[in-house]
Amino acid sequence: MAEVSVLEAVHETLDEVLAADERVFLLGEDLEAGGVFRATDGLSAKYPGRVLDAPLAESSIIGITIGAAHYGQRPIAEIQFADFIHAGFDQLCSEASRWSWRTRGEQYLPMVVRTPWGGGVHGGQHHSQSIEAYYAHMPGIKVVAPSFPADYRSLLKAALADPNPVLFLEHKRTYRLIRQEVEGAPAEDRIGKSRITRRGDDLTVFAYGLMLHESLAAAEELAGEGIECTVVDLLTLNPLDQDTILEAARATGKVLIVHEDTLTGGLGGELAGIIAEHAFEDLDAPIRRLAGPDIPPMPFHEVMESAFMPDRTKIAAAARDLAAY
Amino acid sequence: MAEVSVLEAVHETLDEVLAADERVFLLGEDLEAGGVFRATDGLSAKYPGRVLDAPLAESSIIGITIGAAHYGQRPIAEIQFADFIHAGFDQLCSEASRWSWRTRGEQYLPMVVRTPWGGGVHGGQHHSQSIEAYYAHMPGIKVVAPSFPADYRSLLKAALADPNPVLFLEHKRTYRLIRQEVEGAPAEDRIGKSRITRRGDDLTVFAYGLMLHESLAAAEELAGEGIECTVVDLLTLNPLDQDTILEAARATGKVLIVHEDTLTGGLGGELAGIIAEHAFEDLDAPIRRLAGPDIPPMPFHEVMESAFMPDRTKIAAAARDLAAY
Amino acid sequence: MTASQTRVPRSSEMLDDYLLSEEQLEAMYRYMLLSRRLEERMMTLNRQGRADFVIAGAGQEAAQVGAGMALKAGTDYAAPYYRDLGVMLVLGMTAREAMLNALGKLDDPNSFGRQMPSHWGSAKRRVLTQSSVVATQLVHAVGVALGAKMRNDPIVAFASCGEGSTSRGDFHEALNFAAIHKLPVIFFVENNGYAISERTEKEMPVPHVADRASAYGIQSAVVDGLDAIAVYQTVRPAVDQARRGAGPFLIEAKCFRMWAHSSDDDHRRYRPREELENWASRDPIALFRQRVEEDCLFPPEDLDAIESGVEVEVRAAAKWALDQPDPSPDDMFGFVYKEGDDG
Amino acid sequence: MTASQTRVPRSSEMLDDYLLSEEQLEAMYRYMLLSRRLEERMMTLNRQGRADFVIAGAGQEAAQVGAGMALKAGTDYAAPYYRDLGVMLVLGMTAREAMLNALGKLDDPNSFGRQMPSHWGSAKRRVLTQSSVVATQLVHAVGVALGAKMRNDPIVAFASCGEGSTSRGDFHEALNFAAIHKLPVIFFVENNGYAISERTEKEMPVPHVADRASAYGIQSAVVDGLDAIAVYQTVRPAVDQARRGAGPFLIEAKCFRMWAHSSDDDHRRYRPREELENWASRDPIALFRQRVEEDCLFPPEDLDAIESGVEVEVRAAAKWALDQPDPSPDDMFGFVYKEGDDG
Ligand SMILES: Cc1ncc(C[n+]2csc(CCOP(=O)(O)OP(=O)(O)O)c2C)c(N)n1
Ligand SMILES: Cc1ncc(C[n+]2csc(CCOP(=O)(O)OP(=O)(O)O)c2C)c(N)n1
Ligand SMILES: [Mg+2]
Ligand SMILES: [Mg+2]
Repeated sequence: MAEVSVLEAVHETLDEVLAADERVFLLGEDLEAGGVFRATDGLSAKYPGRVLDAPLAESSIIGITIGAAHYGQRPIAEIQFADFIHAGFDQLCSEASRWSWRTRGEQYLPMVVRTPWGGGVHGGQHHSQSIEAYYAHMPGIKVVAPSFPADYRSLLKAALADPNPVLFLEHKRTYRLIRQEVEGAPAEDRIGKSRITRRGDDLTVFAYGLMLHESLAAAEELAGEGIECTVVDLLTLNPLDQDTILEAARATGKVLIVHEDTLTGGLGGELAGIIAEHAFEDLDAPIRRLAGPDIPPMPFHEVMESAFMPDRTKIAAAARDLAAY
Repeated sequence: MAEVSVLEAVHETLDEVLAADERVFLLGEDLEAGGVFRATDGLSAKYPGRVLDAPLAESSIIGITIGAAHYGQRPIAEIQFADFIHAGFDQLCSEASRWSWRTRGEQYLPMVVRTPWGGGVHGGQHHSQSIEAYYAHMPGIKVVAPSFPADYRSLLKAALADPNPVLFLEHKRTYRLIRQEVEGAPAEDRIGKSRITRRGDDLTVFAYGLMLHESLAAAEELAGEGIECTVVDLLTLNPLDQDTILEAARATGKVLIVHEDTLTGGLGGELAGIIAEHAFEDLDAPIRRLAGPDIPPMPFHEVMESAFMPDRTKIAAAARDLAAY
Repeated sequence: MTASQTRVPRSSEMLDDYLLSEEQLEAMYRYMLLSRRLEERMMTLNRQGRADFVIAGAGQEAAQVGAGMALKAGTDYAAPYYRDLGVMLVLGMTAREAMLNALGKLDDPNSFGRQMPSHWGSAKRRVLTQSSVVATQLVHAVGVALGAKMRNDPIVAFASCGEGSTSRGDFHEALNFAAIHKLPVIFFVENNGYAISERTEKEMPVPHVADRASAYGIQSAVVDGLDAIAVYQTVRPAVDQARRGAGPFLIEAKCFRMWAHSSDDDHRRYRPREELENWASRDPIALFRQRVEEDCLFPPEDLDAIESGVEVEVRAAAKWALDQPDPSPDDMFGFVYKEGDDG
Repeated sequence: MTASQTRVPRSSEMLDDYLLSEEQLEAMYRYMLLSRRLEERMMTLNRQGRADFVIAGAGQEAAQVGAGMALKAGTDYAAPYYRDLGVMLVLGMTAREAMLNALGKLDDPNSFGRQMPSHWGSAKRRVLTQSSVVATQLVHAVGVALGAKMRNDPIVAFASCGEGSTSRGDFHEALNFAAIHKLPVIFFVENNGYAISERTEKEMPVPHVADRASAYGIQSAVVDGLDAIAVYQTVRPAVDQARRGAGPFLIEAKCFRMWAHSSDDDHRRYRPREELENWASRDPIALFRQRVEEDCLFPPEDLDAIESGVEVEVRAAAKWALDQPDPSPDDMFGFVYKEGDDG
């Protein structure tokens, strides 16, 4: 079997779900021409009238998706870059996240919002951001951020089958970078589950997206030095899989949390909070966070950009320190 | 000297700063008639042309404030309820927070956005929210949330003197509830400082806004039982006063963080993360968080509303447990 | 009004199609009255400390009931705003339900005590759940209409708001998209001259909300919102046109807010007394009664009977609702996420 | 165009006031050419792997330079958008600075390598720092104008964007506020027919962006964006009017995007070849040269001299800029918050 890239996984899954269910449609900027990352290439010709170019207006892209999902369609919105979702914050926070709760489930929104996030592409402030922490703080929204192509496939389908608004985060740097032989590969199809991707006794690394791959690379390197890491692919960022998180933290007693989002207020704080409350007695060292520094993300010039981003070298260094604690 | 309520403190400070500096003006909904909470009562007559009613459009209220501050005025925007700031998220996150950074300080924004936040007023979903965690995650924005009238006065002035965008959070339940003899009262006038309001050896409680008052009341009650609490009034939520936070955490080794915002992704996670990383060796117990439950905030009916909100009783109970750990 | 704005054609032929039957006129009167009496009772409950919050449509009943009656209840989708008790009654909400809602009771079908009163929602009546954030619902209605158009489902989506709410970006984005895709959406703006304390001139630089339609090349109309029949005769053809694929329609009903913004507001602070006095003679419900009486459509006794019927109903509904269960603390949990798969 | 839209009066008298001097015409040509040659060089650097990203105004130079020259450089405030290299040059940016910006160099005065290229900003030239988020800058310009009006400062705030960007809520909110307060803002829309791959009809239901002015009761104009002189003669009186307190003005320049959206885009995927071929004969710079030559305003040698001067300048600027220092890792720190107090 051929390997599949993250982008191919997304593309073929969109193709499949459009074929499988007439209610599915795509709405976003430049989708008819294939999308700026080519994730919808060829789909508008193949599914006439079901791949819609939206005007350049993110609040309405989200809001119209809400209305169409309420009506009974299965819309998949695309926000061209996660950085531009901010204008839709109100529609997601005030409306989508609460539709079910405020009607005790009588009304609900089977909708997906896909968006490319993350840095490492020389995209500067507005084409590189991590937005997950904002939405991981909204009860009622599910946030999914896979790392491997096989999970992209299964979780995008799960997102579509879910009767709740799902923010589906696609790390843009991995679109073409990460490839996987998907047949036989582990594929999580339940939203809300994290996966222990690698087991080791010395410390536990939590990551997602590009950072998961960097963490695995660091773990590989450290193994050569005799330091064995457990690596957790979080997969779902809201709601968090507290059981797996605690199990993995307890297993080693040393925790390193990695994200490229800025440190303060990032998801790492919540993970640390959960662990420091519920796995305190098993901790053998300070909970360490490795994250983007607290500057407006992200600098453009590649020298500063790579200084901003955590990577395998920085992860390995932090892990070494922690292992030695 | 007469006591002053939080609302009076805000009102008289606005009056003072309007009088002191011609560049200061107020922009927001219904301000000319005095504002829905009466915070601008009489000011439009007293300062003609400097208290402006804005159209009902929050993105532009923030965006125009940005432009006016850039120009050199000293605008103070009011968002009628914090819950309605979400449409201005993009302007705050993508623009205001980065103005200085992306020009290396050549351009900057001496602007203040005031907004009433918090629950306990039967305001339901959209008149009760805690929004601080979103903005505490934005490097470049300062977030201030005082608890006592004297601090409201000094920190509102400090916010106006600050060359950066300051989100000034006024807990609406405390507007008339909390009164203080302000002469001689401690008044923090530096943004970025937290205050240890009470010292005790058994555990440390972190809080802000209404919850600070509830925490102090709980501490009072616990003192009667022989449990002595250190209580920290955070005052500034971004950037956090890491030194004071760590000092207070280390002093007792037991930490209880209280906020009415929903638990997951709330500011408590970040505080726990800081403490679990930098004060780990001094911790004697799990870091405990007491917060609103993970449901879309906040239920309307008072029975559910009070079940949602932490209060002195719940704080005292959690503190007792922690003290006994 | 600019050239691109049109009133709905009013040829006599056309009007014939939209004449109201005796039953409809009766219903119109009944709904308006029911709305008013319910709100009066809610205000009383508020002053008695038994209802936390009231936001009312008093003065706007003719607009609401006239517009609501132009819809196919149970078929068309509605995203009404907080003042639209009149619309909700036409769409089937009962007096009892309205009272449950006003009291935040557990059985309130709108939000089960989870939201503030007047935040409507009903799956079975096709009313989208509403938040307090004004104008977001306009965009949702567009989404509903888009879905329906994709499925060739001949429904219309009705969305209403106040004139102040048209200042928000979401208004622009909603009309823009609906116009590009020629979607069956009726944007119904109840212009009561105020956004809380702000007069219209603080909110917009043009005299009529309907002037905004030209930016989207869509049809618009201005109608006297104190005249329920005129409202119906304006909205109904717009609904029919939209249903036939003619695209969205923006209708502005010139209304009057009789009371303060809400039970938390005191409008004497910002409204001249004469304004309220001048308008008092133009209560839309009284005007309706006067007109049907003058036209001898109903004997006064019939109208009196409606009035006393409504009064009995409202009193009974309030009494009943007060005895219904309040939510318990645990009722706040559940349904954060909808369980199961989407079907 | 609707009735409420007016072209700027074009009486011969009026035109006289806005006739361009020889120096100005020369400058116009020079700026347009400089913009084009700079962008061509940037594209080459991009293909050589030496510039990460280029987003260009090629084809829109006449609109940009014509509009830019209508402003008082250093006095008026500008919030231009990413394509507006032409505006920036008129406002004083040098070829060297443009190259520093394109290369993300430490000394780029726009953002010191912190932002992507073409995200303009200059305190001393009164250019507001720009993000990638389209249309936000329109609101900022309104804020500047509000501040200036409060201080009786006779400046004008100029804000530009593409036609696609007018779909966003911020466009509506900006024009609405500016119109209510009659603020001196020039909203300048460079309509190049595309928002990345989306044609105008996907973005808006009316033929002209200028049609949107009627929703705000403000003046508007449509101008041939390939004709720098016409653009100047349209924008200049609007600027003067605004400066005198007549309120905001919406100007739509009909333009043509000669290249793909950016260096990351391949427009052959969505643009018919003939479209590009048809337009090739309408390069605004060539048109300008043709016109001034036909009118015998300049001997061809003068124009040739300008051309070769620009070429030398661009080559030298690129060479120089490539040798300038890159940021070091630590240059990302600092200025998250402005230090000191506001003064
Ligand atoms: C986005 C947002 N901002 C502010 C408010 C607070 N608020 C509630 S109603 C209202 C005025 C609305 O005026 P209008 O749209 O004219 O409707 P009316 O109440 O007059 O019927 C305001 C400002 C809100 N609900 N939503
Ligand atoms: C809010 C936002 N959404 C999406 C984008 C991505 N994007 C960049 S330019 C562009 C098209 C802009 O089109 P238009 O306004 O016509 O300007 P043009 O590029 O044609 O000059 C888009 C969608 C963005 N920058 N900002
Ligand atoms: Mg109104
Ligand atoms: Mg364009």
